[in-house]
Amino acid sequence: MTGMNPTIVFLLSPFLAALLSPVLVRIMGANAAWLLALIPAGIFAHLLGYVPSVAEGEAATMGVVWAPSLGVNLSYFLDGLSLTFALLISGIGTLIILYAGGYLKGHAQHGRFLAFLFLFMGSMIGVVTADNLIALFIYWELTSITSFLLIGFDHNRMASRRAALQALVVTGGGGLALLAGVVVLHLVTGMNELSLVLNSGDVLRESPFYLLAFWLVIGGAFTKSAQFPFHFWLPNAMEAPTPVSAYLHSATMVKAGVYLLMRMNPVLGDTLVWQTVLPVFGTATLVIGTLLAIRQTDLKLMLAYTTVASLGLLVSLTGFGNEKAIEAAVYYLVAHALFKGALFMVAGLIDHEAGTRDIRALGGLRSAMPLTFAAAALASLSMAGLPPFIGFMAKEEIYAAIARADAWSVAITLFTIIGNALMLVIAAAVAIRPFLGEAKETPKHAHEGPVLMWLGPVVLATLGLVSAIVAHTTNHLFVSPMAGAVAGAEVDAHAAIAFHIGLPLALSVVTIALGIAVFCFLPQARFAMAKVLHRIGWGPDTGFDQFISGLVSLSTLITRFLQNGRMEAYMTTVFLIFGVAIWYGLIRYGEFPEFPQFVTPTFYEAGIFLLAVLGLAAVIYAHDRLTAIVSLGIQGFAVAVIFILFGAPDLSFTQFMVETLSVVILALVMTRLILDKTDHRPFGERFFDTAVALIAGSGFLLLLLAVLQVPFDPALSDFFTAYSRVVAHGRNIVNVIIVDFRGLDTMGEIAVVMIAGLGIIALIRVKARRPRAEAEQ
Amino acid sequence: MMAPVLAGVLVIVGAFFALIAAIGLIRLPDVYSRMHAASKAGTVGSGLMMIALAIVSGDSGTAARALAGVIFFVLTAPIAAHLLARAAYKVGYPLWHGSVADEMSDAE
Amino acid sequence: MSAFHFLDFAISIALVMLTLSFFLTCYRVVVGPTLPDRIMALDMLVGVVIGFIAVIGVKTGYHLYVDIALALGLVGFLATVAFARFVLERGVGDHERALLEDREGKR
Amino acid sequence: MEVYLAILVGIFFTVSIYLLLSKYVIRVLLGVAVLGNAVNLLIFTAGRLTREVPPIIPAGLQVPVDPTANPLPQALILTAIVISFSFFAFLLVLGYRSFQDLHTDDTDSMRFAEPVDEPAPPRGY
Amino acid sequence: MNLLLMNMLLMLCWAAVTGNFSELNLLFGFLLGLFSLWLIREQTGTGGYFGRTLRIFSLLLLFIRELALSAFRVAVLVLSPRMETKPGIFAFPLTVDRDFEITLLANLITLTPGTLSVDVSADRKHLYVHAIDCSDIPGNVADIANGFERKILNAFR
Amino acid sequence: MAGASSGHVDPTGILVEANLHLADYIIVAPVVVPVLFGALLLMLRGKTRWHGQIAILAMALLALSTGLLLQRVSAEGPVTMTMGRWLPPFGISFSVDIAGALLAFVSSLIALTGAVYAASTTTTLERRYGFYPFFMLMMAGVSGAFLTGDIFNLYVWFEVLLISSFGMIVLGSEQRQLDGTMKYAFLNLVATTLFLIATGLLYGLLGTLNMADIWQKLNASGDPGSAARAGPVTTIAILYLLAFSMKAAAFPLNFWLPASYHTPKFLVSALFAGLLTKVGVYSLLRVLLMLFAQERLVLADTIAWVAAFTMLAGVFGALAQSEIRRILGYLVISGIGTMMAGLAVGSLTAITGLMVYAVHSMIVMTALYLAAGIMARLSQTSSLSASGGLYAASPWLAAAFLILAFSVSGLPPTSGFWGKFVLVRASVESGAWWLAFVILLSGLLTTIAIFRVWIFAFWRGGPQDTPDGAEAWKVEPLEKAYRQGAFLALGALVLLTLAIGLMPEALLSTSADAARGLLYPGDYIGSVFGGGQ
Amino acid sequence: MNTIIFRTVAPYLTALMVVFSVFILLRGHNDPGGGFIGGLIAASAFAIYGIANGVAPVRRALYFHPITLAGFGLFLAACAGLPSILAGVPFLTGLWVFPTVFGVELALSTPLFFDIGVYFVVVGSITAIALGLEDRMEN
Ligand code: NA
Ligand code: NA
Repeated sequence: MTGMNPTIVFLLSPFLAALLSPVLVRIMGANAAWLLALIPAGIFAHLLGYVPSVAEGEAATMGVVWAPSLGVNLSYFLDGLSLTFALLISGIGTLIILYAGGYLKGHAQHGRFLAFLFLFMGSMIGVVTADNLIALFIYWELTSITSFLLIGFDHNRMASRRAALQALVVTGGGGLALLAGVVVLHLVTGMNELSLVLNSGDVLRESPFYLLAFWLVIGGAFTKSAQFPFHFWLPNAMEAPTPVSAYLHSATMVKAGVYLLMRMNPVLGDTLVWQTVLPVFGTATLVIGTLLAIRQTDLKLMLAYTTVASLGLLVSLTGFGNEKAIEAAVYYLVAHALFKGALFMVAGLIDHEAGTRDIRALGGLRSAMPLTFAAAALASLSMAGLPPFIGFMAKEEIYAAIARADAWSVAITLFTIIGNALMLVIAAAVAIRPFLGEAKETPKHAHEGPVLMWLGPVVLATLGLVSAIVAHTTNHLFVSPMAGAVAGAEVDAHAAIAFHIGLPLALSVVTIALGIAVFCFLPQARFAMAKVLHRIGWGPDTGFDQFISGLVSLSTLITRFLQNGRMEAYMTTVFLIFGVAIWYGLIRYGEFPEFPQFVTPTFYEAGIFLLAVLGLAAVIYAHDRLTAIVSLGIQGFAVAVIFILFGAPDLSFTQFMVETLSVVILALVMTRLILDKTDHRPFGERFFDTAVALIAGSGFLLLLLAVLQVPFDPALSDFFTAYSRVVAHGRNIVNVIIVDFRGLDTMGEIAVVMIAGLGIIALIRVKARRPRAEAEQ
Repeated sequence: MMAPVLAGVLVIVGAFFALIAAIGLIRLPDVYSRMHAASKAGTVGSGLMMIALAIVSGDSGTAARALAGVIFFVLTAPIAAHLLARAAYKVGYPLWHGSVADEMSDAE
Repeated sequence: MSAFHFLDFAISIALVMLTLSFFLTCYRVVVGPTLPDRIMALDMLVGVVIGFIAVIGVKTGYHLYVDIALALGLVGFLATVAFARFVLERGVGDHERALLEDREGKR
Repeated sequence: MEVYLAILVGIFFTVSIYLLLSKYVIRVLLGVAVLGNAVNLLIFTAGRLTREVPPIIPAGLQVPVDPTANPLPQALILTAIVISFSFFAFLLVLGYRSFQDLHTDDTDSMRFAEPVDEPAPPRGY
Repeated sequence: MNLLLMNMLLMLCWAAVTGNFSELNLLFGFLLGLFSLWLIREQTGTGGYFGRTLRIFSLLLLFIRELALSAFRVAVLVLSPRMETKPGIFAFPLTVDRDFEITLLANLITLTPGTLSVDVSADRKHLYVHAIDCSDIPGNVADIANGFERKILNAFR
Repeated sequence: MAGASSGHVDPTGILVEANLHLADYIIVAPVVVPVLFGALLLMLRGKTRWHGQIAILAMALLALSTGLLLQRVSAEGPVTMTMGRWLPPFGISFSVDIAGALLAFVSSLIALTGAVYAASTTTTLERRYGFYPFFMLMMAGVSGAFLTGDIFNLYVWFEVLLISSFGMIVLGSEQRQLDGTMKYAFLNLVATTLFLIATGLLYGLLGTLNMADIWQKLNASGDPGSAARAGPVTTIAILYLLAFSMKAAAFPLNFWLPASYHTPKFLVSALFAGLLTKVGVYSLLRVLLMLFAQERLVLADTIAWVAAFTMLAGVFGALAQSEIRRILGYLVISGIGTMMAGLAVGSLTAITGLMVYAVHSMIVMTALYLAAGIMARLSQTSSLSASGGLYAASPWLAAAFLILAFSVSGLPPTSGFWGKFVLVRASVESGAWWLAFVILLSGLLTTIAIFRVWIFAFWRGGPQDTPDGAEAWKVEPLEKAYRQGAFLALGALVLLTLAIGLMPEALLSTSADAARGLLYPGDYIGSVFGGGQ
Repeated sequence: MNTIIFRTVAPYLTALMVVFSVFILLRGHNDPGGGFIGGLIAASAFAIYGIANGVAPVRRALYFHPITLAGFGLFLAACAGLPSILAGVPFLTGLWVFPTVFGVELALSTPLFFDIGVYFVVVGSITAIALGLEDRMEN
């Protein structure tokens, strides 16, 4: 811990911005965005200051104590990996805030939206910079929460609500796995700080908990990063306003999973399971994502599915198991953040200006929206993996990393080529269809958007070009440190924009050729995909609906069974449990009583016992309630007499009074109760009830007998007897106990009496005047 | 030496009357007739036993309370019988079929 | 036989008779047949219990039981009053009426 | 002696539970009343029995001469009796009010808080 | 005056009951009596007189005699192997007309052999009496009129 | 008059000789204050206008005294006052350790917010027929239960809070209330009666009622199986487990809660949800964990199963409901299951988590019911099908509900996260993987359940069948007094859960101390017997 | 219960029983009895009064609403524990004074007031219940 540090303030500042933004928007309207964007810009600028030192391999840690009893600190760790991520998040965040300022201009909940966005930004920065594993998890869940709010922003549309819930359930559920994972990591390593845990890879890999930790972390990462079969929530999340899609689903939230995998690579990686599971799922996600993408006609959805695909690619590379692949992953990650952010914003611009995102309805916008077109074109080229963009560099690196001679690599490579080719198709479709060709009639007459909106895509798209051109700097400042951090070893990235004749280039050419071919038959391909999907007829997305609905149905079934609304059933269950528990306890723990000694009682004692039993029998066999009530008196008097016989006059006194008063108020009440219907129990029920009563009753009897076998310790009563007169000035020891030795019991007791009286008056007097509306207070 | 003997006699006689009352309760034919047994023999029986207690106690306070109790029973027992008989009659619990007169129903 | 032996003997006899009375009274509570019968029997039971308490008081020498007997007399009266009132308000139950008519019919 | 009372306690419990398992509030209330007695006798017995000698110090003495009955269970039971009487009274009037509003003492017919036809949970989003 | 009497009576009761006739206890008993009379202040109004003590005592003697007889006769009746009963309800024409007197009479009747006051007619002219032996109604009426009712009139008029 | 009670007798071995200071009365004030005020308010039943303010004053005093008590206990360790000056174990001791003081303090805070809410929401009729005396005495019962060191006295406080809760739950006498109260009352009575039975038997076995004394008799003897442990100790422990589990509404003894918690006034549901079941949990801690330590070990597996089923039965129940309050009722149950998981594990960390979760649950469940009350007041319904549009209608309410929803789901940055996290960690550390899994699973299902409420009542534009994309909400405007009182109370609780979420250390360390006190009750025992020997 | 016989006797019975109840209350410390039993007897007395003569006279007779009396009782009982503060001893410690009035030594103590509080609570509550139920009947 280094204590409070300006960087910490910067890293936490988005939360402050979240509080400010509703106020500022109320005051300044859409222009507040300019002011608010200063915050992420400031973070970006501040973090840039770390770049040189981090590039030299000096990771920075800082933090303050948060919850020391759990070892939770608000600590941060800036190395190549986290710094690059943080820069992407804050940098793109700046542009997104500006973009959102334009996109939602005049919207009633503009301020709220920006607040959510800032909350998200703060959380996301937290995820990638947190040093403390628990803090990391907290930020992680915060991103789920805030994305829930952002996805459901158009809350009165069902699709938005569904998508939001879906995202929350999938990513939140994955988050719980991550929580467990974090706990396991702590359990194994005994450490909470990532910077320390990172050195414990060997301990972890050898521990019996490795597999558990692996799967738990995978559970968190795969759900967050929309890996097959959890991919479905991400396209649905496109219900969110476009700034959200651009931010969350390009640069940031969905990459949190990738970040986590990269972060854990030095700890969990380098094992067979890691190097199998990640590539398999990643590649599957890549292919499925792209196939599903070409099925779409909505710009955002197409982009969303390619995002899924790209994430698959990143996961695959992260798990591939060599430094080259990691380097490639880093390139691709940066490239993807830049082009996908730009393209999403373009899609939003088109939607904003033309009123539709359906590529079949769009065309010829290039003249109306030249800047947008330029940005779209630049970004698409990068996405397509064409030179001289960073996307191209990334693809080269990918092929260089994975194109090996073994069957495993060949398979991965093959699928990667297919994925990349399809990615190119989408890139083309997004950049070409809306802008080139004939101008089409759109719901709105398209114009170039406001500066707030085109600034982002233009800057990002341009950066995709610039970063490739200054590849040396990029490599030195970002790629190498980041790849080094992921690999857990020093990495020297030296990719450049120049062509290197070789296998990677050949594979690129194949990819491009394949892509162009598919693009030419895009409508047919789309139709074919649609047909296939229709044939399958089920997917995880439908599965989610079935899960929720099934969950509700199952719950209803269970609950209606358990809570059936019948008091009699509740009572029966309760006493059955009591009875069985006592018998079980006595037998299982060897506490069953011995056979007791019987001594002869006097005849009148026996007579009173018998009277009590007769009284009870009279109550039970009374054919109507009134007879039962009158008979109740017998056992009550018998008990009172028993108290007299065994030296308890006060008890007897009270028992007589209470028993009689009980009967009196019963009679008073029964006077107004006209209960003609008989209350007979059917035989079966009587049999069952008798059985339950016998089990429980005999249980109590046996337990009492068991207690009676232990010698009694009369210390308390001896004390009371000794000092009742001498100290407490009372000869009636029972009364002295009641008003002095244990006066507090009596105070509680009279409180009960008072409240019972009050409650009864309330019951009698207060009548609901009308069947009032269910919800009234 | 008189007190224990007197008390013993009172106790036996009192218990005997209580037993008589109980037997009457079983044997007499209707609720009204049974009430005779219950209200009188019962009162006498318990009253005598209370007096026995007063005698053996040898304490004026206890004796006074025992006697107060007897007076109280004498005061309340007929009222209880009256209330119950009246209620039973008013709502129509019939006299025994062997009853020879019912001037109360004639009056109404 | 000394006076005290006589007293002990008397008490035993009395307790026997009282115990018998308990059962007989109890029998009437159970068999009824009418509600006033049961109520009266319960009232009578109170009387017997008072006697019983008095005898126990004599037997044990704890004369303070007299107060219990006294209080029991008070509330016993209350119970009977409440039941009488109940009978008055509620009338003869259908079940009871049928029962009474059956008995009359058999005679 | 305790054995007999223990057996009696067992019978009291059995009877009270049998009554408590009824559908009808009045019977259940009788069960509550009997249950109270059952518990009181249980505590009484658990504190061990002494015949006849009440825990009262004779006038003029500082402590009782003979061993007396255990006073503490008596005090506890006294508290318990009062409490269970209060509950009994409250429950009785509750039953009475329910009868007034719901016209039955059959708990199976008093399905207002958890109605038989309670609406299914909403579906969709 | 009556009130004061009642109060003194209660005070004495108190002293007797507590077995303590000290001044302080008497004072406390007096206050207590005052309080309890205050509670029933609406119904109080009549009471007895010192002068009638003797006649009241005579009534008491009669009552005790009748009570013993009553109990005895019931015992005999109940224990006889064949219970010959001729029960019934007869109307006793009342001479007394004050609440207190009617009540006293009714209670005494209930406590006498084989008779039980069931009700007072609405016009307070008749007392309905259930008798175990109702074969001679005029005789029953005369017994009561010459016995308890006369004694009551003597004592309280 | 001072000290006259001892007469000529040498007080050694009879009376506590240590002198008391006025400040020591904070030990008993949490009971005496509400009792006095409850009685006073009952005497003032003609002056119903004053009730609201007097009750707020009373609850503020309560909160003050419990707060001071917590502070003192945290600083000095457990404190004891034995009523009537009788030497323990002969008198009734109030023995306060951190666990008791913490829960008493939190419940008094909840009661204070409840009093604020009540001041503007109770009707004259409700005041006249005892709402406030019920409330005050319920608090006396709750505080007494948390503070007492005598097991029979604990039973008495149980009954006090129970009968008061009867009064509160039935006040209004609607059909639903009557039916709900019927089940609530009978089943709870059975539970407390079982408690009494167990206590009677325990007395018969050990001859004492003082908890510290019981602990000594059960645990002090060195070798297990010695005479001290003879007799049916485990079976009695099972009885306590059953009684308190039923009180806490643990599966399968939870029937009473879903049958009744949705029937009274919202405020009443809120107070119940916050306070009553937690008394059951506390009693489990005090009796089963502290007194019957060895027996709890024996029963740990059973408790774990109970915990798991309770968590799941709770969330399944919540998912099966169509009414907000019934959902909340089941969430209370699920929370109880979570706490029982802590009890099952029983390690220091687990009990710490349990305490944190209990505090969280008290605050959040109360707040959720209060929020549900405002929701119902706005939209005139509690049915999920019939509500909607609240997000647009009342953004502040929405914000509050949202935070509470996160909290109840165990998501950061709220109090709910910390409790769950510590419990998960504790379960994992002690090898109870499956229990950790169930805790997490129930968290996920809770998220689904509560966010369904959010989606339907807040996000959806209006009631069911409102066209997609439309806003069709119709709300009743809130009166100013109501709005102020209700939002003040709700806001305070929401801020509390957020504050704990953001600054958890105070609660975490206090809870850890509380757990330590329960698991190693040496100081507690010392405070009881240290006074006069 | 509209019968002369009962109506005439009931008030006197009530007065007698109230006196008896106070007796039972005050001697409880030394013999069987005490606040609770005394309270029950007094409540029974009022119940008899109410059944015989109607609820209104009882209510007028008591002047205060019975439940208010119960509240007073609890208040008194709780207050009986508070003088201990002055003596520097724990809550509910029994404090005794033995003043001599008219030559008789009296035993006044906080437990006595406590027991009186119990008495009032019981009288108040049970009477309130009985009268409440009776009221229903009369309506
Ligand atoms: Na049944
Ligand atoms: Na609760």
